[in-house]
Amino acid sequence: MINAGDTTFILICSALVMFMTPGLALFYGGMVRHKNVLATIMQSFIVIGLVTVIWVLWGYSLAFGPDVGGVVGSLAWFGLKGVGLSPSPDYANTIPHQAFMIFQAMFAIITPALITGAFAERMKFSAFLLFILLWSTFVYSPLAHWVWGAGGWLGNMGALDFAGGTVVHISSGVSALAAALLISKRKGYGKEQFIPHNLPMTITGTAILWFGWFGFNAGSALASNGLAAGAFVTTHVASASAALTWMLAEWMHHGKPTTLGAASGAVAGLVAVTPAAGFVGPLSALIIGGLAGIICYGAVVAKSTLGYDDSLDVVGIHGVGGTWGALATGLFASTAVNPDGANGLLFGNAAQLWVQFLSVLVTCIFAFVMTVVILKLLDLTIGLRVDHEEEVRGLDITQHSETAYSL
Amino acid sequence: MINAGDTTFILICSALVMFMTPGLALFYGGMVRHKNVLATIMQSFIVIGLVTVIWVLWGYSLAFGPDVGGVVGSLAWFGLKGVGLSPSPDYANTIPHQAFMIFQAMFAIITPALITGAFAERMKFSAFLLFILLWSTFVYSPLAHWVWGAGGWLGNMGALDFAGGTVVHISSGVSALAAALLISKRKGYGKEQFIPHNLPMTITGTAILWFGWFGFNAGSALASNGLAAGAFVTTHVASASAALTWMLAEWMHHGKPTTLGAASGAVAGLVAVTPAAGFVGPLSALIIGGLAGIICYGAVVAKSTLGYDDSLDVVGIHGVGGTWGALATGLFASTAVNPDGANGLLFGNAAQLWVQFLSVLVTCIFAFVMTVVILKLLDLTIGLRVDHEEEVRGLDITQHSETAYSL
Amino acid sequence: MINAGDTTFILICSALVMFMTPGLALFYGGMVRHKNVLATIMQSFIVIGLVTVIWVLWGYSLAFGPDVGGVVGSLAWFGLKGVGLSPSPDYANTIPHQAFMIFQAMFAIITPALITGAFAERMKFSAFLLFILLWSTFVYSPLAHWVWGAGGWLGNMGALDFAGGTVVHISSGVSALAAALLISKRKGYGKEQFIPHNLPMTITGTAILWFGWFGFNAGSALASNGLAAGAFVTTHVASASAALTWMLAEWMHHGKPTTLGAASGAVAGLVAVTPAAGFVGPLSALIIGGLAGIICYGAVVAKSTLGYDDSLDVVGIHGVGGTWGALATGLFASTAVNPDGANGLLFGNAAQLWVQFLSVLVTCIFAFVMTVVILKLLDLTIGLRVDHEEEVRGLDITQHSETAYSL
Amino acid sequence: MKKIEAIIKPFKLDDVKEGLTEIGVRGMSVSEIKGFGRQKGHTEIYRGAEYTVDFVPKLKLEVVVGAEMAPQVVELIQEKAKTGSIGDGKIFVTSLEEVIRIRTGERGKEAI
Amino acid sequence: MKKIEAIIKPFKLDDVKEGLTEIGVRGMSVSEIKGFGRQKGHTEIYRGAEYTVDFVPKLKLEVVVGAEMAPQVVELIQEKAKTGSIGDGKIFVTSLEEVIRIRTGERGKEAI
Amino acid sequence: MKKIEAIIKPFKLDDVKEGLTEIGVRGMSVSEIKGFGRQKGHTEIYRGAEYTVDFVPKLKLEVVVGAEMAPQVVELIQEKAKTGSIGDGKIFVTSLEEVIRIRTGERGKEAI
Ligand SMILES: Nc1ncnc2c1ncn2[C@@H]1O[C@H](COP(=O)(O)OP(=O)(O)O)[C@@H](O)[C@H]1O
Ligand SMILES: Nc1ncnc2c1ncn2[C@@H]1O[C@H](COP(=O)(O)OP(=O)(O)O)[C@@H](O)[C@H]1O
Ligand SMILES: Nc1ncnc2c1ncn2[C@@H]1O[C@H](COP(=O)(O)OP(=O)(O)O)[C@@H](O)[C@H]1O
Repeated sequence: MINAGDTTFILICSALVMFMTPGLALFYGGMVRHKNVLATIMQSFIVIGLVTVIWVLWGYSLAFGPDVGGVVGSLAWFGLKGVGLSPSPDYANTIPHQAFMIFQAMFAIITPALITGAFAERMKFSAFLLFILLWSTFVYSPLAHWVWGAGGWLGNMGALDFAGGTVVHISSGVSALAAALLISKRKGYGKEQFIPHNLPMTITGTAILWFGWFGFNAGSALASNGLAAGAFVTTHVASASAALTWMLAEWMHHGKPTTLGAASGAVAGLVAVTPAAGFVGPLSALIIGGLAGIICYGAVVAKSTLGYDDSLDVVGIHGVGGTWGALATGLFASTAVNPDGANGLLFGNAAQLWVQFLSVLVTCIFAFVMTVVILKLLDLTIGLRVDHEEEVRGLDITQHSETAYSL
Repeated sequence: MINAGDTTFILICSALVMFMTPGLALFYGGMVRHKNVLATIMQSFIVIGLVTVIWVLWGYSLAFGPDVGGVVGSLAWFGLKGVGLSPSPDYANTIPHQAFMIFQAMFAIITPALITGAFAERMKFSAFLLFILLWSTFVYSPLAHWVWGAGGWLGNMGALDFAGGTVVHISSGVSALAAALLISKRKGYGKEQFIPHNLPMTITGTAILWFGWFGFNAGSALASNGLAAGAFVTTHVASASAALTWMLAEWMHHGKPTTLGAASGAVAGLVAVTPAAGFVGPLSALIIGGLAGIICYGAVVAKSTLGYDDSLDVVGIHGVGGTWGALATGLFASTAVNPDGANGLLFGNAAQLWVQFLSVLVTCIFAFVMTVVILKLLDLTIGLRVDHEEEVRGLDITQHSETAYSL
Repeated sequence: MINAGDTTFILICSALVMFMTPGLALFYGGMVRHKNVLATIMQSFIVIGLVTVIWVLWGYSLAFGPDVGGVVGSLAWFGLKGVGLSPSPDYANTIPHQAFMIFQAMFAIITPALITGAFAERMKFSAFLLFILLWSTFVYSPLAHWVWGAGGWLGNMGALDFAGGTVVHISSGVSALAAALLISKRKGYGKEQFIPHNLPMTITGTAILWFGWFGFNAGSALASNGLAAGAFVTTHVASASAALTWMLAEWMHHGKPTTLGAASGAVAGLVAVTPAAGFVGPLSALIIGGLAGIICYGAVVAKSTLGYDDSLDVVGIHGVGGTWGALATGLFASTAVNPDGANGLLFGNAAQLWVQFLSVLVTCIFAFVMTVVILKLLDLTIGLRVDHEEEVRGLDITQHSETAYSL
Repeated sequence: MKKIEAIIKPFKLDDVKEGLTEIGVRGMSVSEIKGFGRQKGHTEIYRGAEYTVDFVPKLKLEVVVGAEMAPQVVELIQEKAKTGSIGDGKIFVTSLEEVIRIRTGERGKEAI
Repeated sequence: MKKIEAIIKPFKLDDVKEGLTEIGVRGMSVSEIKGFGRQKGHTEIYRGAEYTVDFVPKLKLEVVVGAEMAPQVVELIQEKAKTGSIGDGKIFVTSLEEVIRIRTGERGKEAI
Repeated sequence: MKKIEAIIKPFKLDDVKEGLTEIGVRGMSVSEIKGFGRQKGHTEIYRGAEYTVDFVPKLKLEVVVGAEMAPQVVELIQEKAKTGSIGDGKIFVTSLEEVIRIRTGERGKEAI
């Protein structure tokens, strides 16, 4: 039976999660050089259009449709066939099925958008569109099915992922690594200075992400109840604490607390708490976030040593942060918080940590391999990268015939 | 009886729709030259103030007050007399009457704000304020009554307009045409280059519009139920699909996919689906949006040929898009989606298309004529336009004694 | 018993209020010179992190924990001990206790952030962090307890403060005055021109504040009902009317209506209606807001005469506006609107105005004295202010080693 | 070789540019400057405080041409940039010792 | 006629401008430049990576005056723009062949 | 004393700067300009309308050096800024009458 309170909750949360992707566009857009800001924003913005169409046609069906051997959904729900306005028996049975579908759509949208930070400032727009099309179909949908789909094998295995630590963050972070390695460095990387062109834009994006993330995590309770409130609180607390620790780590390391550091920390905290949100208490969230700020800062700093050019640190924040979060869920999860969850290592259940570890491992391998395959394919056919001349003049003019600012 | 879930829904949706007008301010503000950005933003921002006061005093009463011959509401509710905190018998009876009133207020605000795009960069601020005052009172309120007011004749005629295709978009689009023709072109139009001064601002505005539009369309279900979920989904799908098709049309036509094109398409899709949102299914929305992207792109390109200076394409997007949406409702509407609706041509009911056509026609004529009258009146009395010297120096300094940026 | 509709309402309102603080960051950030924009944004942004941690650990307990003599909460709820997912007996008993806690957290965050406008462009970041830590603990928490805490003495005295006129606005406004006086003027104040570097940023911030304020005021009904709808409406109406009157006052006084004036007016209206929102009707709100626009404009203009450098007019808008609002509540409050409230002077109950006056007085004295003590302490130990050279080069580079724009 | 610097009103750039191209000038450089002079600036109002901004945005044109062509260029700019109202700007002429085209290393006239 | 170019610290503009007006200079042009020299720049930190930005923002003042007035102007700028610390800037003097006021076509001294 | 103005492609600044420092140039000033010349601009598209933007962003380098050093500096800039494709820019040389260091009042060579 449809509950008005729950339906309101999921619809508004869907709107909030939708708003995150333009937020991401600003978060990323502010960090690139001004000649690439529109192209960077566009890579997030157009994903909303493209993935929505994919999702309605086949993506949702592959992810949540009738299970096929635990690995993927069937195409029975192609074009949302049978996905109506009354609740689904399998998912969130107090809200219209389409409400659940559109809430999930917003997750399917932002995940590939996250990857774009890795190959910012150098990818060909046409190749980019095809990449998203293939990645969404062959990486996101199956993965979502494994973890959240009725009958999905990772879910059945007992892996805990409240709002998408593996499906969203690890998958995008690992794919980002693959992409950064394959598409190689930006021209002048390490020699020229890549200074963010508009940090207030990045902070604005961060604020929108934080705001939307409440819908992302609390909404994943799929009903408006204590669990939702708990997830809301842990989300906020982890983000706050990570913003502080990243800033402090940088302060100690470089002698200055930066605004971008605080913003990056906030996002790292949100990433880390995502899988844990509904399974841990506020104090655990404080610790998960606090450590996320430090771990992700370390990962971002390590990048320069490792020498790949992950332009906007998708690996360091989403890959590493998501992994930490998934494992942390195996440490801090407590049935006292969520009876439908499980206990983590700290509450006497070492097995859970092992399950979490497996789900991370599986996700990493699957996402990495698939992304390599897709990108190789595109590289050999149409080519991934703009030519040097275009890269120097910037993607805004060469890919889109636009300039961002005429001040 | 007041339902907490429905009340939450309408209040939050009201907040979302309110947020759309500043979003519009950014959408428009980014497209003008930097010397006019504040004036452009102000024209949307101050409308929130002005129309709210009008609405509370007489606007709401004229639109939704006790019916007078089907054409207008009486002044019985002047100053919200009798508009209290318990549900109204006539409108949305599970939420406080004031919740319905304020939700409608947000529609009354954004509609005239939409028109400002047509005369951007050249209208006198004083004349602008009077225009809004008169237009809101003599065009918006009656029109809203005809379609949504208890006893309104267009509503009684059976015209379907779920969230304001005629009342909001056609009325503003047609008034925009009248305004563009009357106030004539900007100095240097066709000779100088009018390049948007800040496209990231425009994209940010687009994102806020999209975000708020969920409140606009889904909220128009006036309760949190399957219908609301359905409207939410069609809204998102149409916008996504239009963003893609506009971009593709431009890509084929000019060889480049632009960010502004994708954003414009998204808005066109939102406009087109507005009257249809609660009457059609997701796949119909996909088509309505997809065609909206192409039709509106065509309309915008046609402008240069037709030779009027509708600065920010209100006619091409809201006028044409709204008209397409109203007619599309007559094609794609289905009682299978909404039993309280009707079937469209494609579902065997040609009559509905005819009714839709009539409502469009009536709206066009009424809005056009009234706008011409109001503007002529103002032109003859205080004058509509700033002088050449002021136009060259820009409206920010000459109308508001401010400059937008000191970077 | 938990009500899904109410829970949705408070959670979404909490998200809205959280969003206000980054909104404030933009509102303030746009008004400073470009060399200080990041530092200004950071002062709001990092408060989200810092105060959240404080709140979870001891702040909430001090404010809402078991009453100790009416003046403060005990530390019994340290670390949210006993603050769970079921409703609290003392507060908002249809939503999870943690939902109430996090809603209140957002108030605790924005209040100190408001003060930052007073010492913008010259305060040392380290001193700033300590100031927030101490102010939040020793000023905000006790004050919140007095007014809203179960057993708080001001609340018991019958003072009406629906959403924080005294606790949030007067306390921050008065502390701002103390801070402006103690830290003294910016280098070049009165001689150089301090022109806002990015007004569109300020307008964007205003829009976010307005949007979030619906959560702030309507959410303070703590349930989704007629009262919430009423508070929502009065909030919007007061803001709209104040935006108009400030603009008109300026127009008459200086011959030009400014965008910043309209935005400042909107905020002043929101401030003034905050304590009254749930106790007055829409027309009273129209008057409260209308007068707020004029009074606050006067207060801001008066500043130059009084000669203190309250950089971004926290005193004139929040201090004066909050005071006007608290007294206005004593004038316009009506039990016809809210039976749990009281009647004001205009409804025959002069006593209420007296109580309001007392609560204002007490708040002013307490906040002023405490702030002076805290700042003196910091000044004598680590020093409050950056040195001249740093002030000239700007806080962004000297405090954070960042530059906002590389266009 | 002469270097002609002209300070003009921004909206006159197109006219001047066209004119110069017509008489065969193949290149120029333009930069934004703040001008102070007889033309007075404007007033700005923030939070009820008035500020007088006394500079006026102008464009500075730099054109390098052969000595023989200089007078014609000066005349053309003066004519095209003129509105007759205060603030039209100035033209400054200096003589250059050498001009080099970076691409080819050509010097003197050939370099222009 | 002389053209005096002065590169100064931005916050010194007002003092210099006042000074010049006092001694009767009626106009000048100002543009923003990036300066490289003995004065070193600053460090910026993004995502834990340090960048040294070695230019310093400066303002370039251009004042055209009659030859006889030049020394006085140079002296005044030097005095007003001076802080004594590295990075105060330079003054360059060149001679102009011609000056034209666009509005009137006046040439030479009358044009200034 | 000579003043060497070079108009170069923006991304060449670092190379040129390094080169100049190596040969002992201790300072320079850089400003952004819009260049018009043989190198053609680009097309922009807004709402289906095409605009041709015919200026190209360039950097203007100003280096003041002693007369004897000028040729070497010119040569170096020409070599470092060269890409061989249209739009590499120009170098202009003028002679300065005087140079003053504001901080010290030093004149001539000492001032550089
Ligand atoms: N002595 C000067 N030196 C350098 N630039 C000048 C001088 N006088 C005027 N200018 C420039 O010329 C512009 C126009 O001069 P102004 O006195 O305002 O009007 P007009 O050109 O009609 O005399 C000024 O804005 C300034 O940029
Ligand atoms: N040789 C030069 N040519 C052109 N501009 C120079 C030269 N040397 C210095 N400048 C300019 O003067 C500014 C100040 O010079 P700098 O060496 O830093 O300090 P000082 O002026 O005290 O010697 C520099 O930032 C640069 O803009
Ligand atoms: N006559 C000129 N006067 C001043 N600047 C010029 C002139 N000709 C060219 N320039 C500058 O030099 C730049 C490059 O010139 P261009 O003709 O495009 O290529 P090239 O330098 O290879 O001849 C132009 O963008 C412009 O800034």
